[in-house]
Amino acid sequence: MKRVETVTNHNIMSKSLKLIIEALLFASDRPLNVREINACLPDETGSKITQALYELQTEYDGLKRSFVLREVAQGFQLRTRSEYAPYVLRMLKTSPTRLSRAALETLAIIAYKQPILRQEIERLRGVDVGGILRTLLEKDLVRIMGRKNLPGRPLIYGTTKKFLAVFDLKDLGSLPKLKEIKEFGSDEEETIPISEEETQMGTSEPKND
Amino acid sequence: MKRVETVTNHNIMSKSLKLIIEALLFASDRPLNVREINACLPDETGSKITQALYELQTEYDGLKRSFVLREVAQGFQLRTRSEYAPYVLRMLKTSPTRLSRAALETLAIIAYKQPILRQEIERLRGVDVGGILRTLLEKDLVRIMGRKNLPGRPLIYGTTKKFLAVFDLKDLGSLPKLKEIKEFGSDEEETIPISEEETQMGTSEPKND
Amino acid sequence: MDYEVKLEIFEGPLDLLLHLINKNEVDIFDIPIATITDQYLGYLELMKTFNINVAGDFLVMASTLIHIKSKMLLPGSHEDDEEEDPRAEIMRPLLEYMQFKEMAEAFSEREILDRDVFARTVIPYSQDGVTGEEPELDVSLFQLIDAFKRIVDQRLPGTKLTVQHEQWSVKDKTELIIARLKEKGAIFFREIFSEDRTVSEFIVTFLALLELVHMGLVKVLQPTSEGDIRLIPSFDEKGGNGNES
Repeated sequence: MKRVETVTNHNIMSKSLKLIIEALLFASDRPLNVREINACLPDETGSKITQALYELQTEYDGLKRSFVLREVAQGFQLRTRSEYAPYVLRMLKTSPTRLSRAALETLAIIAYKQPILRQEIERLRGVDVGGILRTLLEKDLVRIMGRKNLPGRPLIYGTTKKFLAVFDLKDLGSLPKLKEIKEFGSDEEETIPISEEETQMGTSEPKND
Repeated sequence: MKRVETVTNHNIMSKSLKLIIEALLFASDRPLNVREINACLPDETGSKITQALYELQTEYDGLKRSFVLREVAQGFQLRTRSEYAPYVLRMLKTSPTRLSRAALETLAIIAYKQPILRQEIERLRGVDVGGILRTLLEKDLVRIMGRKNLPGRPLIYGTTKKFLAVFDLKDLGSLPKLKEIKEFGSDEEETIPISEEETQMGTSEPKND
Repeated sequence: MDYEVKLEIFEGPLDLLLHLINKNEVDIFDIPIATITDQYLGYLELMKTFNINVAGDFLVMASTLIHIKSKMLLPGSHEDDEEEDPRAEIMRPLLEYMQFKEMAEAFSEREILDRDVFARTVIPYSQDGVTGEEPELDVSLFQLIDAFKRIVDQRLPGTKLTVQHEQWSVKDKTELIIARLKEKGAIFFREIFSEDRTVSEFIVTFLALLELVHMGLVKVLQPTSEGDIRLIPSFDEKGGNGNES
């Protein structure tokens, strides 16, 4: 809690702007971007909205609430902090989002190599990916982008907006950088960390080693 | 029974208890009552949960946020304050609309079988599709392509440009062929539990961007 | 050769190869091809012993390995700078595969929606203008109409449903329902009819409710199929009609 002092007109305005934006985020079940928020607040400018969003972000962090404001899928979304996941899962009585290791690997290939053909994915993974592709399409993590002008007109795959939202990514540009192949040494163990936490959380991904 | 815990301990407990409850209320799509919250926190007592709920209520009022904790018939629910309703309604009006399963099935038939007559759609779906067709026409996903030279000059249906945009398709040729869909096969290992949320957000909802 | 192969289900030949390389703690840039090939084939044998169907992909890799191994045995072929190391044929795909495996790990460590973090799951308002085709209701329109019929039968037994001169407009009744919801937060379905005296008034009240449901301002809940239908404001009960200051 910092300043309260002089309540200038500007302060009142920006305070209410923040609260209006908070209300919008609060009432939305999907990330909202600045343009969408602006559509609800035609008298405001995009930059003022952006500023208010970042202020809200700082504010929630400062208030140490159970939720935070994340920038995902080119928009903003309120989300619970991860430490509350066990309780929320109990409340929702659902199993958490789960993807098998194979599905995650396939997704990673598509994310980095999109637009990509199925045969390229299969070359990289060394196995058939039909079933996995279907799962990813069904879960709306992967989409068909079109067809390639090749014999048989094969389908081209890419990731969806939901992929960004699910994996807490602002946009495709914020995907972690792919390591240069040269950088790979023999110290395998260090380059592929396995999270302990995940094992505790009971995710279904089988580890192979 | 009087409180046995020391005050400090109690304070720490109730602070984190409050935040857990906040996370539960935040992530729930319906009011939660004390019993339901208690089911997620079996180590707590009902009266401590009730107390935490009222403390949260006071806290939000004090913080003057855009949302409040309301006690409604079925329990407690986080809601935006009424003064933000006009903005929220504006936002919700521009939200992507969901398509029902029936509408989606009908749309799929039209997409794949176009040009198609209503009676053919009804033969495939086994039910009257008048209402759904109207919805799809209103949503500009389906259009009337003309009339068939048959007794009664029945209308011929097909999909629109907007259909392509909504489903992120470059052209109709980009629709996966039925044969290709079959080729995806079903991978036994890939039957991943899907959370409720995802079922809602999943493929049955067209993206509008 | 003394080695132990855990009978695991590998995702594919690359997955198995990578496992063998890690297990033997060898350099991926200098794979002891004979050892790895033997172990690879040993694993396939084991799979066969356990009657596990060996996918074609595994067999293709087996022949690739054998081919590389034989090339390596040719004198001078891997010493010669002019010629590429035969092992490059598997090294490149292995490196690429490792890259994506690592990324997959990185993905799985992120704060995944609906696993680690949760967003609001707001009950969506029904927005489309005309149709009742996709109502976001917890109760079907039929159930609602049925309940309405029951109340009419109960309250006005034997009355014919004839429409008389209308004293009440739908707008009046809409405001009344909103006022009640504001006051009480949630009310029973039958309560909204408690002051209705005539069939037409009933109908107007009912139409008002349908209107409110349609606008997404009221949510209809029926906890059990026998239970009383309840109405709750689907927005803040202090507002609801959305045009207060």
